[in-house]
Amino acid sequence: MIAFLVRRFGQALVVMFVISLISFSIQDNLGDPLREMVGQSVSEAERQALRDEMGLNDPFLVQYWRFLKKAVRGDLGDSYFFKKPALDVILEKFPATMELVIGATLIILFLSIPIGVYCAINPRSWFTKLMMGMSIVGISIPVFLTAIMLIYLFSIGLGWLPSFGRGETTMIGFWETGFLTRDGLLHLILPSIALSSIMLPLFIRLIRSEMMEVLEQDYIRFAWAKGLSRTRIWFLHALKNTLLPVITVGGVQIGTMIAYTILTETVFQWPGMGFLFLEAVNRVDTPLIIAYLIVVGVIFVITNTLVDLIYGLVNPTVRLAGGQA
Amino acid sequence: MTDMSEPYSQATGELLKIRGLSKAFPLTKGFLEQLHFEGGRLVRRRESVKAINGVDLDVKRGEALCVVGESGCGKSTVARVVMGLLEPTAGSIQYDGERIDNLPPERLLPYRRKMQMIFQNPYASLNPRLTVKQTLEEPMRFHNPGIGNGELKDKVRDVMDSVGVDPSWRDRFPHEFSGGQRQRISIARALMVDPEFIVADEPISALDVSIQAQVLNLMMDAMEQRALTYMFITHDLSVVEHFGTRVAVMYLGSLCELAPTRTLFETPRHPYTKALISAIPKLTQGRPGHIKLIGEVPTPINLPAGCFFHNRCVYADDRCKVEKPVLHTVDGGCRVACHGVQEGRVD
Amino acid sequence: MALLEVKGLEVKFPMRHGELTALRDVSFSLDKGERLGIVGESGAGKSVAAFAILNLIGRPGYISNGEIIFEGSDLAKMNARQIRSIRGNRINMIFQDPMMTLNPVLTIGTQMIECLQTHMNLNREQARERSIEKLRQVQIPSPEDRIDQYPHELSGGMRQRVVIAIALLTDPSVIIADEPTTALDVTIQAEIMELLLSLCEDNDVALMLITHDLGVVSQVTQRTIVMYAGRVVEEGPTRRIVENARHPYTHGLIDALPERTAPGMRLNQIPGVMPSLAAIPTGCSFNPRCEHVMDVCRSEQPGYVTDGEFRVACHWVAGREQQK
Amino acid sequence: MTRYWRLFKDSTLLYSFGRDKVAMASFSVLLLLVVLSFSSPLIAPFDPYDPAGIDIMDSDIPPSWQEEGDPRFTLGTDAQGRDMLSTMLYGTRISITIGLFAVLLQSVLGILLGLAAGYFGGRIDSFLMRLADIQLSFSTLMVAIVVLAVFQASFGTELYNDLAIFMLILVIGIAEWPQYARTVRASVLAEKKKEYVDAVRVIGLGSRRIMLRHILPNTLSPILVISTVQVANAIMSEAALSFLGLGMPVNKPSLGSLINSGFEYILSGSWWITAFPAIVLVILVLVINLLGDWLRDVLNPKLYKN
Repeated sequence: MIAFLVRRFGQALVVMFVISLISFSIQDNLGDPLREMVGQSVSEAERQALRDEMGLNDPFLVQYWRFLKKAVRGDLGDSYFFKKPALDVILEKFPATMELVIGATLIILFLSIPIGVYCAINPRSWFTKLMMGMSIVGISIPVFLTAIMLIYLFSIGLGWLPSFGRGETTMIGFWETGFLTRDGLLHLILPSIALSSIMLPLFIRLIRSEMMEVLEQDYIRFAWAKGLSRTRIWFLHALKNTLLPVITVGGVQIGTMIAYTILTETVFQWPGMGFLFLEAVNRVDTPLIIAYLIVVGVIFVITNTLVDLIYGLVNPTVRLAGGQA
Repeated sequence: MTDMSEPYSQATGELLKIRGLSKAFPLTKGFLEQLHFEGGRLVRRRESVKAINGVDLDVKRGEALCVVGESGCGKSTVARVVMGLLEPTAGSIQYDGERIDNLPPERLLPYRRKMQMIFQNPYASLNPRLTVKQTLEEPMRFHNPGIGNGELKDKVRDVMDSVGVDPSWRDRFPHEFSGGQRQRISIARALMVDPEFIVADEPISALDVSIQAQVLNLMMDAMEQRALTYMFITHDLSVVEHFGTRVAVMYLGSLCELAPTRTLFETPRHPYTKALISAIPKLTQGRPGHIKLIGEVPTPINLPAGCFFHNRCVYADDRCKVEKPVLHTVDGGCRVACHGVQEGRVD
Repeated sequence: MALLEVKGLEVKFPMRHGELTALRDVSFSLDKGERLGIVGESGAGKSVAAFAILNLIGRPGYISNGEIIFEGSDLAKMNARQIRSIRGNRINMIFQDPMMTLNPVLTIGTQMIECLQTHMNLNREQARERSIEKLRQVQIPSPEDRIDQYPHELSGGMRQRVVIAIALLTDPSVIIADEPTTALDVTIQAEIMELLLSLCEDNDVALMLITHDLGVVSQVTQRTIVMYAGRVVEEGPTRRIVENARHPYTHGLIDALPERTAPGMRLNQIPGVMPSLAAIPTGCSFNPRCEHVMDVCRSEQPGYVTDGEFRVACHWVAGREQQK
Repeated sequence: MTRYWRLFKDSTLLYSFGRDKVAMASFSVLLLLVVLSFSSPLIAPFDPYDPAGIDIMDSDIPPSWQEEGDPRFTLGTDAQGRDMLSTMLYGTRISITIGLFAVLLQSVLGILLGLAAGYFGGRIDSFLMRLADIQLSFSTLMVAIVVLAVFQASFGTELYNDLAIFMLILVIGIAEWPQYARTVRASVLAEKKKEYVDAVRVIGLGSRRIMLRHILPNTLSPILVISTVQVANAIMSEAALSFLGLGMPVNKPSLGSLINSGFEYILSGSWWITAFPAIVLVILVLVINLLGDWLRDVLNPKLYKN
């Protein structure tokens, strides 16, 4: 356990260090903070004086250290556009993105496992062939296209579902949720489907191929020879072994999922972190870009740790302690 | 047909001399996995698999020395260290009076011609993308850069003939051959450079019974025609009785007993050797009358103190638990590492 | 009446270029408490025969012909539910590699208790008691603790003991053991084989031992079947087969053992290799390797010559019988 | 050479290709798309890069079979008055070019690093793989978005537009090296354990020769499979980046930037600006994926798994 925690902590430090370096160099290279503050009318001499005063002429390391010290306290500077602390602006949008991710994850979980298992058990059935065909088409359609198609079909064409925004939301403490209202849930449907559109076929295919491999193993043949029921063999003996690689891949896909939120949120104008980030990029709102990167980095570290813990729970041969395995 | 049970008439001294050979494989773990909590303190513990622990062994010119033992006893590691595929952790290897374990690759080349190896798995020991001809030509071209194409072709034909593979199949790929034929090709590759010493690592254990006899006979033919010396690694004692001139029995990386084949099978001395020999299934009606061993094989990561065999040995006493026995000569030309035998407790 | 009787069993595997016949006309029987050895080299079809009895042949193979009569009913004609009540209950199996046989993510206990709960009307507590009892019978030290461990915490020999314990859980009448000791070390092999033998004797279980090792067969079994290229070539009491094999293949196989030759001499070898199922020669499938081959061997598949409890499929043997 | 030809001719690859209608159809469609798009300067009715040939009055014309269609523009025109068919042909060429070169870059990086990690092991290996893990968990798209966003902001849009194609190749190429490296490393490790490698070491061959002559050829199957899939992925990534406005500029559009420019007009009914490039993009990616799938089934390499 101790080794696990230490290693995780070390990894988190490395990740955050890399992000802080990137962030800092963004801050260093992008835009001129002075311009944002004083405009064009100030003379060059005055600018230099201001620079000195603000420490912009200090050596790189000194500036970086100052940046780090502030970052640790949660102070990433004010957003140029919103004139508010950047971190606050990002965190305000965090619930929107989270709920989108939760919606997509639920779709993936509840569809990929049953479909994947079915396709592995019945490799020759028409449904399997249909699913395999659909899944390869699914992987080949970019997320943003799926999103556009969904809007065109269900919003413009049929007029069933709203095409942009979160709809009606409620505040629970700091968390702005769309889960509690009918309108909020309706708004969530299309973006969640779009976000899950590439991962779902990916996971169906992964679960199918892993499960088919597991079904060939000796211990499954032995389970058949023991006269166990099919459901027990498929859903306990085989599925538990199938899930191990699936969990690992799932961990790797979290990053991709977050990248896809940027695309989905852009198409649906979903007021989440990704949409905000892209706007910040277009406005060269450096503090906001940095805040986004840091929040995303923290999300990576936390989710990867969770994935490792779950993997350890499912797989008895992995001891988190790392010792006798 | 020759009778190989009289090896000493041809033997002219040691070809290979192994002294104090040890090999430990560090368990590749990150620094953090080496940390453990012990008695409330954080300690760093580096673990390694001790595959061989101080082996002294000679191979005499012209003999077939068999190294036997169960899986994990380090017999294959000995073979690999001898062939320079692994670097020993300690100890030395002399070939024909010359120390070879610390030579740089280019100085080792002359020995590469003299020492060759045959492998266990005929399905993995041939490069699937090379034809038989390419596989066989490679060692020859490498060691004789100036060799002419005609000469090379003749050589390939001769060697293929001698191992019983039709030379007209030289342009075929390994997947077109059966396991037994592949093992023949593997032997042919070793013979291409006209070696004098061959290490065979379980060459027949992946083969079917009727094919085993074919390959074994082929190896005996080659030995006779080419005056080869073999170091034959196997877990199969029934083959050893037939093939070897001398036998070295290994347990957990150490030698237990070293004796001429006939002596070993007639009067095994070490308790482990006795158990091993009694466990060979023979064509006898009736229940297997093997000697039972107690306990389980310890892991080579945490070796027991004293004699490595003491936790499974019925003769073990207090001395065996603390003092590691060394090989000593007993009558009949065999060497045994056992306190019990030395003290006369074990008959 | 035999406990298990296999009659004219034929197993086929559909392939890209037509069907392969893995088993042809395989017949044998097993009496209550009897120990039968099935010997052959890899590819002879002995494992297929074992799996076919419980209808466990991997896809796409299937039983194309024959009957498997067990306690009066034909296993080959049973539906899935019926055969499941036989599998792991009346007829149990032991697999070759104990490292692969146990599910790595389930405890030993789970894998034992599920058998009992499937086949016997036991509650969890009773099932656990019985499992511990069986683990004790296979001489696993401190079974109360071992039962909660995962397979990777046990050595290969221990795992095979667990597999044997699972096979004994439901007091079956037949155990089919497919190379049960091949993956183990020599000293462990002897121990496991002896354990299996004595447990079968004590519980009056019939044992079908599938192996390539004639030595093991001669020590453990009473009757032996020799298979070659998907067909039974010889059957008889083990003692007679070992001492006086009739079929040239069996004879060659026994003679090829190192113990049949004086130390240092060349071994007796059978030339050539066993044909693949896709290219079985016409006539007797052994004819290209046989030293007694005659014209008729190349054209006609030999029938069985029977002599009481002895059965051989060989033209040469048949010819000699007639001369007598 | 005849030997290898025979090996190829007898191989299961060719055999199963001749028997697999999907593979043959995919290959034909891919071939068609490649040939058409790369001969676009010859066959395209208009030159979309030539501002003189574009008339803003021609903008937003629907496909010719619709009522307001213009027979000059078979598939209609976009918001700037460019002929959709010509623009798409040029755009497909850009998409394929970026895909191929990005994968070329990936494979060179990935194979070198993967071989090094697999063959030498030890510290090099664990360092490279740790790096690969971290980079993979961030996902290509994320890395690419951040890097391109930073570059676009610091270069200024104009300079960036000129460099976009190189930046895309560079970023997608570098961001995806871990996929390759892990695949190559895994198969090198698997091959290295095989005894034929020991056999040539016993002969005395040097490690470079062993790697290049013995190990590398045996890792080609997984490399071939992953290369195919990666081309599809690279094209998708490029499209996504262009869609976000971080990729190819509007005056030199790829399929992704065409879709992006059409997205604004989809609500006003100009569906064709989005739909046609989208269809081409999906078909292009789909046939490559189908080919990759077929290759994976035939060659059946064990791809990297933890």
